[in-house]
Amino acid sequence: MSELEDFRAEVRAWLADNCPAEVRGPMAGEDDRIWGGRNATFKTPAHRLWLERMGARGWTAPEWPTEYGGGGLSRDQAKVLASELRRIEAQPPLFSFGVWMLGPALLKFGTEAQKQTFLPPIARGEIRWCQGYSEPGAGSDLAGLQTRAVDQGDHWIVNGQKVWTSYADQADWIFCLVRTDPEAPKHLGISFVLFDMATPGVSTKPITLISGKSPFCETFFDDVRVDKANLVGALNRGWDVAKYLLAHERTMIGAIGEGDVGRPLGQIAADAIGRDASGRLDQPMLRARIAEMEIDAEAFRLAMERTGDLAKAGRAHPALSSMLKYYGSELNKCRHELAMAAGGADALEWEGERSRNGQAARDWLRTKANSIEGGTSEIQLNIIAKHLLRLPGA
Amino acid sequence: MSELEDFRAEVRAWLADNCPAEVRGPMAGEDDRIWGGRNATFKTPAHRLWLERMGARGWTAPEWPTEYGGGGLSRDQAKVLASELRRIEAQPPLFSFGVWMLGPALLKFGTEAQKQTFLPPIARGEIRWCQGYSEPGAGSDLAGLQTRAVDQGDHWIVNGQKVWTSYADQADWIFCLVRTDPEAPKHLGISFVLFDMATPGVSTKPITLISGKSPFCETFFDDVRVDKANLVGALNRGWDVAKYLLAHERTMIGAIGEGDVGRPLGQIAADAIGRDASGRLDQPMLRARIAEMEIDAEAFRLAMERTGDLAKAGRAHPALSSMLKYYGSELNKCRHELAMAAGGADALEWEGERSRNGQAARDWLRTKANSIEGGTSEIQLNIIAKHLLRLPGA
Amino acid sequence: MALILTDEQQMLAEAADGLLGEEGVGALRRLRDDRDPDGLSRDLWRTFGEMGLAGVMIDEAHGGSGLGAVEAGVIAEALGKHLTPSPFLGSSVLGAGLIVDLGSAEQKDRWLPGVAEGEAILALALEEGGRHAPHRIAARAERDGNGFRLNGSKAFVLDGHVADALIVAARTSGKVGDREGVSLFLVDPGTAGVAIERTAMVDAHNAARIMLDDVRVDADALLGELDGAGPALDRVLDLGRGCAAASLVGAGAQAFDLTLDYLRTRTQFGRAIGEFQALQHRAAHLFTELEIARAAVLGALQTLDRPGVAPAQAARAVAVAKAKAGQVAELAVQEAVQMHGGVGMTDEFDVGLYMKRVRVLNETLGDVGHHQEALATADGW
Amino acid sequence: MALILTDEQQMLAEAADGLLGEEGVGALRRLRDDRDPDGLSRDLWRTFGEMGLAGVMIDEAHGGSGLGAVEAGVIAEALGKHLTPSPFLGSSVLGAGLIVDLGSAEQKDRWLPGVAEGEAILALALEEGGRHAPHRIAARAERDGNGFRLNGSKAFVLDGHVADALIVAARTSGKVGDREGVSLFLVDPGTAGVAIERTAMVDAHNAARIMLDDVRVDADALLGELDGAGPALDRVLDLGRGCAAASLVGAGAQAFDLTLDYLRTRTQFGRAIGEFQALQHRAAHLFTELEIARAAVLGALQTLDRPGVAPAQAARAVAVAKAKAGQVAELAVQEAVQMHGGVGMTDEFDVGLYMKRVRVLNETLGDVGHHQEALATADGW
Repeated sequence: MSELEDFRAEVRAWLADNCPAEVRGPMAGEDDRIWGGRNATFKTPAHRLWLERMGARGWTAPEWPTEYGGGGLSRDQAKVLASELRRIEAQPPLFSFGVWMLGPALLKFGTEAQKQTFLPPIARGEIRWCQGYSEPGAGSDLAGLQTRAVDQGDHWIVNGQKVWTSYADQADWIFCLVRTDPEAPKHLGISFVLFDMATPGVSTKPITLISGKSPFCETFFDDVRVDKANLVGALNRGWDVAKYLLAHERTMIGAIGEGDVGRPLGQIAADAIGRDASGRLDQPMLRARIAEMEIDAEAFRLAMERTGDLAKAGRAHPALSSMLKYYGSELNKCRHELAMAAGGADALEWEGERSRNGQAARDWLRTKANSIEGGTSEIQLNIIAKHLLRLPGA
Repeated sequence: MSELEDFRAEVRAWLADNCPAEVRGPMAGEDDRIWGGRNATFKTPAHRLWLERMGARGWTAPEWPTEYGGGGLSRDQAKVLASELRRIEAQPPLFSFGVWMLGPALLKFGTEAQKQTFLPPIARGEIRWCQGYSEPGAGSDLAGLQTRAVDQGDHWIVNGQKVWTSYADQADWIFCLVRTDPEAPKHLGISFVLFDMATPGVSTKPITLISGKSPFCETFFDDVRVDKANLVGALNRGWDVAKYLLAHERTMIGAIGEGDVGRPLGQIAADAIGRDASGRLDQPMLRARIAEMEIDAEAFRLAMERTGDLAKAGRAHPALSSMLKYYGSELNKCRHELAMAAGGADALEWEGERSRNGQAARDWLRTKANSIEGGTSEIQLNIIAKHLLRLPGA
Repeated sequence: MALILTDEQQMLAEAADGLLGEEGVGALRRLRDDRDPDGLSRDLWRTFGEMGLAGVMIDEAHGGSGLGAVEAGVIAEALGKHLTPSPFLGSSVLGAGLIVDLGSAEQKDRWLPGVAEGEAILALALEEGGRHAPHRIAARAERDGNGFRLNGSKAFVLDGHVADALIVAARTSGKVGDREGVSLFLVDPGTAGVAIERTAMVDAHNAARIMLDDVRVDADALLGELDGAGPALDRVLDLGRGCAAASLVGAGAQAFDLTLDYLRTRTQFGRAIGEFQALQHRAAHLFTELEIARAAVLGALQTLDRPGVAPAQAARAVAVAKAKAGQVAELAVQEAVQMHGGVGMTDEFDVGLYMKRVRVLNETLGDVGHHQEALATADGW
Repeated sequence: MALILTDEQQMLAEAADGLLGEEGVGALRRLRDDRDPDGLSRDLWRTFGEMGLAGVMIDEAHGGSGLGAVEAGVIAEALGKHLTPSPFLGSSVLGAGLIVDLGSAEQKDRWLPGVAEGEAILALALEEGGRHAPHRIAARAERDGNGFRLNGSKAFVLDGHVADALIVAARTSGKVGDREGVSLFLVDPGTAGVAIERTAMVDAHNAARIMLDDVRVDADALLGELDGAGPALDRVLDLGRGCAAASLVGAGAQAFDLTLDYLRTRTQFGRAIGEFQALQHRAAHLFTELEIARAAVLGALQTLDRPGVAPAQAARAVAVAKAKAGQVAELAVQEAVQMHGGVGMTDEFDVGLYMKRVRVLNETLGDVGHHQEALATADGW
């Protein structure tokens, strides 16, 4: 315990010196987020500084090895770092699909050269990544993948279309599933490749969602050249890489179920709506629904932690990520339904300053994608039934 | 309107004269129920009188034609009768599977002789019926029916076993599905027959349920002789009769969702648990759950009425009975869960006078069968998906 | 009375459906994407007038159809089904309802024929906070010579930005939260001191926030008795809730129908997704809930139409209907988006529009929790 | 600390499971069907003593194992899994917990070794009404010479009919509902004025109703400080709630496992019913809920074991665990009976027994609503 406590003291002291005031406290909006990348924008110079300092220590990817730009921390140390960051309400130094999704896959499937090349810039937030999985007509069912890579010796020529590519219009590179063997059945014949979004032939078009403008894009590949050195894992076995990465994506999406660092919804609602004589939120029926959700949310936070601990102990079935993804995304939808009910008519506004352009309503609508993106809730339940429950015919 | 109002006045006057005080008010227990039959028992002489008087008017089967012992009322008149009975909290004059289930099937499929023979004694409560559908290994899936009827010219010899036969040990006659063509596939080859439970070779054995002693029996047929005159509907087409009758059974089971005539659960709970300063049931979370259930219950009562009205107008799809059965039985389970929560530790007692031998707990457990008997909730949902929604592959 | 529509009511339903179905959801999209200054179609509103829909509950002497709550609900259901923005609820139901109930002969002559023709638009300025609380009125009207002087602020005034007259609920005695002491005033929106801000809502329908700053009205602006608006307000609010519940059923059922179509046609893993039993059971459950909600709504509307019905009984029936319809419609749109998958999240598909509309209808005149509370309170627990 | 069992805890779990699993649910059936006068097995209880389970939280100096809340929870989970009636919760957790916390040297020497050996049984007489309300204590103890005189009535006293000593919570000052002013007394059940009625419960476990009619006890019967039982009661009740939550997870998970077996083997319409996707999705949902509940329970038990943890923080974690475990176990047994169909309704199958046990565990030390309320209140809304 005492080594960990020493580490905690060290972290606390370092954060006191290095975490700028501007990046502490709840995030006010999208532009607080630090995404990094070639064309990075920062809300304030302090935001840039925060990324640089954390990146330099590798604490943007705390558990990655130091040789690849990570922090080299143990799981227990990483928990200490996270709790110290929470304590001072520090905002994340980096939002990154590279850290959350591609990195773990490269650590497992990448060549040494790929790790050396790609991981350190990810940890420093220098290259921003997007993901090319879904296609029109192949949402949950990736077996129907159509994007074709034709072998040209040392490279492929890629043609096709992706959809639901988050931030494709702002990303520097893409990790992408392409069909390298059109004859092979279903999931065979698919490969996992990386390429620069600046390659000629790549174009993107944002998708308008029910919540308004969105980070999602349609992405088009028109004779795009992809170097074979950027194949991750074995040829035609991209599905193995994709599955591994999807499990990380699931856990990441599930984590939204934990909610923001901020105050419990019950308190927010009570402040907005008022309290009765005994201090209770003055809408008994709404209060009961919120209480149920808050219990679920707290239990879910513990389940997230427990699953991580099980994984570290080598005792977690990979399909547990489906469980977290399913529960976390449904929970987050429920939380926002209740937030809308608590907000009443005020939360219905869609434009103007008072509602910050309908922030509450747009956030609410956005959550509806949680149980669709990264594999629908139905797909997660199928996976649980098959791989964890081993039910017949699942 | 005014004819109906005249009828209402007449009913009210007649009930004032003819409904004994002993059969008014909520029923205290099983022995308040009047089941009739050859070996009928009555809690008090007034109970017998109530059956005789109502039976004589045909108001035990208000909408049946008078020539078959019914009341000959129109649907609107029947509603008036029901509302007047409710008004004085009159208990039902007869509990009868003959009235609820067999009668409607005979009216539709029976020969004139069968109607003349069987319907009047049913309406007068002289013959008590039970139902022989389910078999071990053929619960929801009646296609697997094994009870065999072998043709002997003017009669069949029946061998086999039924299960879940309610009150088989107290019934006078049975309406029963038997396989008359062992070669025919699935639902074909099954016939619908009637016979006396006193016929040699019939024996019964009660089933103990989680709620304790139960009216359900296993029923055994060992070379039982069944007269061919007692075939209802066409030979080998018993499934048509059974389906029609099942729809009535479903509606009947669904009707338990309407709850008893008594006070709303919210009031009962508030009286038991106490109220806060503003008069609210002093358990806010429980109160919220009860409120939701009471809304559902009231809406369901209206849906029952509406479905009946649609049927009368010839605009009800037969599968609507599945909808009512599904919703009503789930609702009744929910009501009893909440009643147990409201009862707290007191409701957990299983023996002794204070709890009337665990009445609350036994009632609660008994409701769990609601969504199983007469076709499980899952079967009802299948039927809705197939016949009402016409979903592919349903 | 049978809990089904009469032949006449069925014909009315088909007429409204036919009219609104011509353009369908396209009408809403056009108004939204063109950023229409009114946020609703005045042409359609005139057609409503011509067809007798705008004045459905206005007596024939004042140009209306003289029909009842069931008929109003039938129209509201069609509006919910096609998501058509219109002043029906605010003007024909709430506004006209109050004038029919409380208006002097002059007030009726002045406003009812215009509403019935689809020319005039009324708006009820009642709410003051974010949640429905009809008795929590802080806006005040004070005697000022022969008339009154109004001060206060109002929110969530349906179509208040295009109203020809505002019906303002203001306190003339008592304190905030009292059931008594509220009076209604017909206010010309052009009067000095009236400031109206249009608030575009998530569902591309509109409401307004209204500031009243020393607004001077004459004595004949008073609608009904001084201090005595309570009972009439309760009546008309129940009517409005019944209609909002009907709109919820219309919207929920249509979202469900779109979803059924999708389930039948969209394929995945080589099968129509409607073949998956898990989705079949959810669809069957939802169908059941919608039918139950439909019965509750029709039951409430018939109760409102029953001569001499006790207000408490009507209120109870309406609470059941609004709570149940709101809960079920919410489930319907959530299932609709989820079962549509990614495309359900796009603005291009209609299901998202239903989700938005249901959210707003749920907040209109009391949400699910509000009406659950109303039932429990009414039943004394 | 990792949110998983340590190797030692895992071994303890296996030992308890092995012991109870030998006879499994058969033990409960035998006690029930034989109408056993004790309603629990004294032999088993002695074996618990020999294996160090009965004194799991009693210090080694008094013959116990000196372990913590997590270990107690591990045992409680096994008891829930096998539905074994035992005085573990009432005696080893609640009773011994209070004596460990508050007892004098004499009191500890008198009772703890016996409990640890599985010879003595303690029972906490706290509740007075049908619902858990630990501060609503009307029973009174009044000074009487050198001792006290107790009057009042107690209900839902777990295994109170076989207790060797009752720990009675009685008011020595203040009024009903006050958090202060409660004292604890060790009362010999044979004392004049004590009347004990065994109440057999739906799950074939037992509790007692106890009447105290001028029951005279000496001064040394007082456990802890006069008027000051509150904090210790709160601590031990949270421990008991954590263990009850663990039993709920044990029972719920076992009902689920029985159901999975049934889904894999029972055929209908020519297929194993576990092939039906609608049931697969419900099973997968339930699995998820059970895992979430399991994490919440372990989290609460670890929190209780954390040195110096603030009582409010422990109470909050326990409220989450008991509410979540209760809700999930209830779902598990409902799904178990429904998926078993008709046979699930028969006494012959075990799933019904799980449904009954879960109902009782849910009422024990506060139901789902009680703990949802506790969370909301603790968080100030």
